[in-house]
Amino acid sequence: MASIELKNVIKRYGTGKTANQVIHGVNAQIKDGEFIVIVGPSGCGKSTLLRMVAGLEEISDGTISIGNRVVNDLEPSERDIAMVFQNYALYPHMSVFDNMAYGLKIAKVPEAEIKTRVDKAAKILELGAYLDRKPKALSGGQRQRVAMGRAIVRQPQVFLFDEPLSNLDAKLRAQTRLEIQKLHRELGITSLFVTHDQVEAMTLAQRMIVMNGGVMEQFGTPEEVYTRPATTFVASFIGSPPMNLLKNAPDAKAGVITGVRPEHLDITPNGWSLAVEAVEMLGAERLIYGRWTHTQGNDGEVVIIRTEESAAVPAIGATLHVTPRPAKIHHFDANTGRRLETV
Amino acid sequence: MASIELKNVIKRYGTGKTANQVIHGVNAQIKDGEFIVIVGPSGCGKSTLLRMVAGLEEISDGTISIGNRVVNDLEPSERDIAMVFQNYALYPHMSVFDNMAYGLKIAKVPEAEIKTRVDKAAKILELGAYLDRKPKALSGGQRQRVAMGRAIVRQPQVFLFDEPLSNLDAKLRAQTRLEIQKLHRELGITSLFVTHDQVEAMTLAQRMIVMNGGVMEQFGTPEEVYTRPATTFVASFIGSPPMNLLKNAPDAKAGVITGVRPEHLDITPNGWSLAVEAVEMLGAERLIYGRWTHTQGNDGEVVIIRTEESAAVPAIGATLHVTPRPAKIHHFDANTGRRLETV
Amino acid sequence: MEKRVFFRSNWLPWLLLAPQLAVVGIFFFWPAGQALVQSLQQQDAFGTSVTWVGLDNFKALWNDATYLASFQTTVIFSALVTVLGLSIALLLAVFADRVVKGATFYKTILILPYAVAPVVSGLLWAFMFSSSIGVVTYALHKIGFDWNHLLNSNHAMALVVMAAVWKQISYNFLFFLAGLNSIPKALIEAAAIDGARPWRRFWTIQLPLLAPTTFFLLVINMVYAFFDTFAIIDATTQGGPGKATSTLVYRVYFDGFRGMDFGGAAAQSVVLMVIVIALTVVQFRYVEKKVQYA
Amino acid sequence: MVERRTTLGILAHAIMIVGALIVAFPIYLAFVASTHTPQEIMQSPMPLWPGSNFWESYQTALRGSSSSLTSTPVARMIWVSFVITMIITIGKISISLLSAFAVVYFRFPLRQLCFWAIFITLMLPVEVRIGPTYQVVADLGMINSFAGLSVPLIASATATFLFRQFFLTVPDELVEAARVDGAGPMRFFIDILVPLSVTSIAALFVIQFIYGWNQYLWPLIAATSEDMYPIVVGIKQMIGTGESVSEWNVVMATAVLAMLPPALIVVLMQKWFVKGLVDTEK
Amino acid sequence: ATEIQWWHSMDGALNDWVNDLAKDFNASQSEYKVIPTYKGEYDQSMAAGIAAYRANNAPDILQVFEVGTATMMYSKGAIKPVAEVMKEGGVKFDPKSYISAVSGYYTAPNGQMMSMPFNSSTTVFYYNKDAFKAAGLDPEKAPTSWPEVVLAAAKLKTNGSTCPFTTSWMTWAQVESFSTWHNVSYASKFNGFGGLDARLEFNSPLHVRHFENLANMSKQGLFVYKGRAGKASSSFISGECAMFVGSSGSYATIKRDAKFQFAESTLPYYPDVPGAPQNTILGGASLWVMSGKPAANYKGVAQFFSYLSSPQVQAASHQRTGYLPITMAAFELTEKSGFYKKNPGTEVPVNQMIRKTTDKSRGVRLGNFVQIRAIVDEETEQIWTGKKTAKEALDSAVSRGNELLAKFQAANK
Ligand SMILES: Nc1ncnc2c1ncn2[C@@H]1O[C@H](COP(=O)(O)OP(=O)(O)OP(=O)(O)O)[C@@H](O)[C@H]1O
Ligand SMILES: Nc1ncnc2c1ncn2[C@@H]1O[C@H](COP(=O)(O)OP(=O)(O)OP(=O)(O)O)[C@@H](O)[C@H]1O
Ligand SMILES: O=P(O)(O)OC[C@H](O)CO
Ligand SMILES: [Mg+2]
Ligand SMILES: [Mg+2]
Repeated sequence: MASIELKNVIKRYGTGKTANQVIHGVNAQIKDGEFIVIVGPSGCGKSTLLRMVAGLEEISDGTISIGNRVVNDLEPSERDIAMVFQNYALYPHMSVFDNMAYGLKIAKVPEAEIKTRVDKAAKILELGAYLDRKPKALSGGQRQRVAMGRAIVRQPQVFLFDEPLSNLDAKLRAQTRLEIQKLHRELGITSLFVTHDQVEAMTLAQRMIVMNGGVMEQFGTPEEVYTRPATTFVASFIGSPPMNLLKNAPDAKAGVITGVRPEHLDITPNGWSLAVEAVEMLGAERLIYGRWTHTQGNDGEVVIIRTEESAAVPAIGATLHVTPRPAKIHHFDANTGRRLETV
Repeated sequence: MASIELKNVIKRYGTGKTANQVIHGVNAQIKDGEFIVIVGPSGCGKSTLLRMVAGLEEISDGTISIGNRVVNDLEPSERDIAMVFQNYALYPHMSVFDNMAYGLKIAKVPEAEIKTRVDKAAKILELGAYLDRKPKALSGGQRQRVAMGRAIVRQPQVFLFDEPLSNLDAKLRAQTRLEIQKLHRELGITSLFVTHDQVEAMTLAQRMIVMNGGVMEQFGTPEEVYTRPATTFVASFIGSPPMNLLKNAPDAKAGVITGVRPEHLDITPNGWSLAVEAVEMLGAERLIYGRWTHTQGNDGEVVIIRTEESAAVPAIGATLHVTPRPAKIHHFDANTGRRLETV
Repeated sequence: MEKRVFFRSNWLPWLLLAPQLAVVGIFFFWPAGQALVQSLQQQDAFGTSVTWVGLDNFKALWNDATYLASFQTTVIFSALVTVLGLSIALLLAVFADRVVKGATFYKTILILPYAVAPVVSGLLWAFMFSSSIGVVTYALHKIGFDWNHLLNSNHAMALVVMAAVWKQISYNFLFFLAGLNSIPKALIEAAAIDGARPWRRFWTIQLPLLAPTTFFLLVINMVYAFFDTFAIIDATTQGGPGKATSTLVYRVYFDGFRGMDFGGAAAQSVVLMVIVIALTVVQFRYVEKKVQYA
Repeated sequence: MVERRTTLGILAHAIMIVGALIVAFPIYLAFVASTHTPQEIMQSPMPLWPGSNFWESYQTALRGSSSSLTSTPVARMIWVSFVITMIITIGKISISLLSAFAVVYFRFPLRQLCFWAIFITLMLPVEVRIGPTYQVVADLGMINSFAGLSVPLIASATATFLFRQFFLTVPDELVEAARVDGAGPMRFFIDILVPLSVTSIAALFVIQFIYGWNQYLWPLIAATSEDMYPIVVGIKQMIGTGESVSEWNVVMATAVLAMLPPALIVVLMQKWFVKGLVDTEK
Repeated sequence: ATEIQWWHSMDGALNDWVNDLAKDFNASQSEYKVIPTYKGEYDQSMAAGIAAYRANNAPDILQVFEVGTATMMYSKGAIKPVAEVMKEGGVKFDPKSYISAVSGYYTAPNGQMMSMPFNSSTTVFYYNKDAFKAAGLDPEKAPTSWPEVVLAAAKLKTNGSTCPFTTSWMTWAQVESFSTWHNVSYASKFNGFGGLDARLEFNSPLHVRHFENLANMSKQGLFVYKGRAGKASSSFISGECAMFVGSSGSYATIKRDAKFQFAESTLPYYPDVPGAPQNTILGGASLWVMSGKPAANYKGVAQFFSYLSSPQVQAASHQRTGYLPITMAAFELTEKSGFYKKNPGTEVPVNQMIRKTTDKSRGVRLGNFVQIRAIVDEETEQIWTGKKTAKEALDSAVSRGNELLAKFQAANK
């Protein structure tokens, strides 16, 4: 187990004129044993960052240290890490046992020791019955666990996960999430977990890094990120349906964006006045889509309101009044998108 | 526009001994202009049913009528239907215009008329700027719209959709959902829409057919299906997280399953007693997973409770007391799985 | 693997198949049947006197030590061509897979021999190794090696093998390269994280994963060595010295078209067809299976 | 790229260079020989750099030399090769497209048998059934004609198989969409399937072009007059017994000319070729 | 004009000769057009012709080497005897005008002339005068016996020659011609002239001795094997090989292409063998007329043959190619013109052939002879590679060959 430190990490693809910078100076201190999730939209550089830590991608600038050792120039195998890939990257021609044992064999761990370690991992992951099978003969969830097993047996200082759950169906994903949490509790190994799914990020992370366009937008606990998003990007990326980010709220100041989550808008006899555009029934709750009545024409701003299933259903076209809960209003600078603590 | 009638529709694959019946006598009356969603898990026969309506699959038994005309033996092109496929099935070598025009050309519609119709559809779907592009050069959402356009230009009596949104990302899916609703409002064409996604089904359907294993489990409005599920299958399939279906609730009768949705369990000073297993933070709400304290050992029954984000977070391992809201308790026959109106 | 939907028509598929079936029937099955009939006959060169001899032709083949030797020659030749062709191509493909700069240039050169006709290939190699004017012969002589494929059967075998391998490398190379490309990069990365060095990765990951490609090429190369090398042998050694490079196919042509022993040649054809059909079945099975994986 | 070590990179380049040199050498030598006078080639060793006899050699070859065995000019041979090759290539591709379409998209009795019947021809090379085939072609009066030289070679298991494989990967929905659009089988074939198969067609064009161009044994016996010799046979005839080859330069010029068209096809269509083959075969 | 297809095996300078003959004939009249086509080596063109016959596509005229004579002669109805063609064509034809050694070879037991003598050759000895000079040998004096050949070869080798001696047509020159030259039997039944039940006998002690001798030379680098059929001649022409036994018909190409002084001389022999030298064997080829053609074609063929047998054409051909003058008239015409004087050595083949022949030296006529030759080639190649001794190879060749003879006998009863 070890801490990880990223110091002004930069990644460029290509050189000279054609160089394309995709990571713009990321700084982060990850504590020993922490479970960190990196989340962000597709193409924002999550995998690139993770792969730089793994040693699969060269670091263009800055330094990465694992356990106080700068690893910039070390081969992946020398960094004492293990990685779980999105499509698992299991060796299709090897049995489950051999898949897990491969790294140990190369490291010349004695046969007996290999067997002990693999068996132990297999037990933790309930793979004991499948050790002789080829990956082809396993279900998606089982494959995923083999990939985890392969990482575990190496007893590395750091676990790296690159969207390890995205090939699983919803049910299995939820279940595996719980397993990963349990595993981390038991082994306590520093982990970096990449995902583009905010639910996964929220449920798994001790702290999470929200990335956008190669920039780290926020680094904090899920609680912090949800309740005090640092930028409009974070505000709209985390939470579903997303936070309403309003320029034209009746009481808005110029240059300031008002943010309110749909569940923090209460239907009140008066307040912001909206024309109902659509209503969606989602079982336990309803989403109401409304447009300002006070702005001329169509300004493109839709306000989403989340209500209980039991609440009354407004008619389409009807006018609705809503009031944001005061403590739950956020303000952002319209130009930079950064959170404003005081308005 | 036309009504659709399914009378005891049966589908068998293969013949004789190897015959495999996948649709077991479906009966349904669909009114002219209705928007019907067929929902169910993978392999339940949704597509098969739809394809029988389309004429792409032979009907083994029973009859299908469109607008009072039995279509069992008609070619797809003679049934006056249009279909949108899951992966759109755009002709990759044809431009967007040609994709939409192909069916009209074969039907020998005059050039000028073709142009008018395609242009009109393109305008509705905001595809005007892309008419000369090949499908390859379009985004997923645009492709989806071309597929819709191809269906629209034919001015059919019935629209058939086979999971047309499942290749889109979450945001686009939500948006397209709204567009389809709008389109249906405007054109009013009878539509059959297949999906395995309950959110889609709930939000789009005027009435929905819930299928399981080739059997129609329920046919009703989303409201009905959600509030009065006809079977345990429907109860667990519609709603996320699913309804708790409990055999071991403290006050349960033998042979009766008690159903309560997670949002209808309130934390109260006393009531059902549970040991907290895990807590997941989902932004606006929390899920608490608990196990009975009154049953011996592990009976595998987990109770999920949904609380507001603002509610207190219980510690793992702590004991929690919950009470179901009386009006929201459902009962099912443990053997047949069917809803019991009186217990 | 089958299509789910299909068109219904009783006559259209036959119409569509007609041209192909006509060609196949007239130019493949009819002659093949003829060969079968002729293998039971003894004819004079001109076909004017024909006698039925039962299985005599086959018995004669069985008793002909040189025919059995041709079997051996064919096996050795095919094995050499296949093994060398595959391993050299694999070596080149593995390294071509590594280079980034100039890859297209190398590839272009390496696939050129594919375009060269076997006869021309034979001609070029015979020219290089010609006893009087061959540059390679000259160079070998300079380093004290006396090349003489007219007399030395090993040299002759080496010559036809070289010419045959040279021509086939391109094809193998292309497929190996494609095979290597289709191995997910993540597997290589996973192995690298597991601590495997390039050499080890090649043997434990890449090579085993190339097995389907290799097997496919193995069959293709064997067929090539069996049949398509006729022109190469004809242009270089004409089966000599002795019968040292006379493969089964060369024998069919030689005994039939040069020796005018039509019955014997037909019997040889039949033997070849049997071998060939066995190979087909193996390949068909394999290819079908592979497709189902995909 | 996992390893960043330069040694491996250098080794890779070194091996590629050595490989390319060895592979290219025979072709290079043929070219060099074609640029020298016969006397220069007869010297031992012959020069390894191009000489100055280029024009003479190629002119003699193209016009046909009085002293070579075939007085037919190479230009005529190239024409014959070209015609035969085109008939074979286009013929093979067309009839294979049709039969693969029939086999994949229709269900009819004996379907598997038909497919097998075609497939097995892959394994009955001309060499094996040469005598009877010759007889059949002669009985049909096709000896020494373009048709006789090409049609017997037109059946193609490879192409049928490749197209079948490709058709199997064409999404079913496309057929269904076409059926909903009202297209019948032939309409679907022409409007949708053939345009979609361009990559496979291109790959097969390369393969079959080379197959046709390089035919040797069949034309050797089926062409009985010199003006029907394709270039590949012409070359062999030029060398004759080897008893009197004195014009190696002309022979090699002819060899270079014989290699040129297929080489051009392979190099120019390289990308398509690999794509078409690999996407479907693998 | 009626086209007359003529398939042949004449390459090098001989190809020019054949083309010229056709051109001249075609120019001499307008009714017929003879189209010569080179169809590969002798065995190849013969095979091609037979295959074509089987496919009803035979040429009108097929040049077949002497070895194929029996096969052609015994074929039932595939060929039209030349005597018949000439008679039907109304052309004067006198078999007796041909040198008997030649006409006898192509005459059936019933006395009918079966094919048209065309290019008859025999084996001769060529050597490179320049190389002899350089090696200190007398360029005007050719070695006449095998021991002398060995000595000369040794000298040439010491002087740096990589190929002092070679031979083309191993079977024709070193087995068949060797037999008649030493008047030993090649096969029983007068080398097959006596009937189909003849069997091979060329594994006699003398034959074995000769091949042991060649094997020793080969081991010492004095004899270098250059391949089957006529392949060796290019090694002589290129100057690589200094002494060479080959066909007199190679003269034309050697003369055209060799860049050195050379001479033609009689075949070496073993002086201790009684009766040697006898006469060399006839080689080359004759023209066969294939059956089943329209009458007009046969008329044209007759015309063409008549053109070919005019003494002027024959003499010119003889002088141009090195093939034998096949009629006495042509021989006399050439002699009178002083050609032999002007071109010393050119009379050698004639002299070798017009000696009186014996039963053992008249020639060889065997069925499946082409294949027998292939066997002899294969077997003797084993000697040079050291895989077999001379005796083993010849024994094996005889026994394999006899099987073919038995087969032929069975098929042609
Ligand atoms: N080898 C490369 N060469 C050039 N650019 C690259 C390369 N690999 C990735 N990129 C670019 O770097 C950016 C970040 O890519 P990365 O794979 O890290 O995104 P990601 O956040 O993991 O996305 P996803 O969620 O889709 O996996 C992208 O814009 C991508 O196009
Ligand atoms: N051609 C066929 N032959 C035999 N069985 C088939 C065939 N097509 C479908 N089935 C079977 O019919 C059943 C219903 O298939 P169908 O495609 O209708 O399911 P679905 O509900 O659309 O599932 P999904 O959500 O995965 O698309 C499945 O069990 C399937 O295996
Ligand atoms: O080269 P030629 O024409 O003299 O013929 C040589 C022998 O007779 C062939 O058998
Ligand atoms: Mg990624
Ligand atoms: Mg479906």
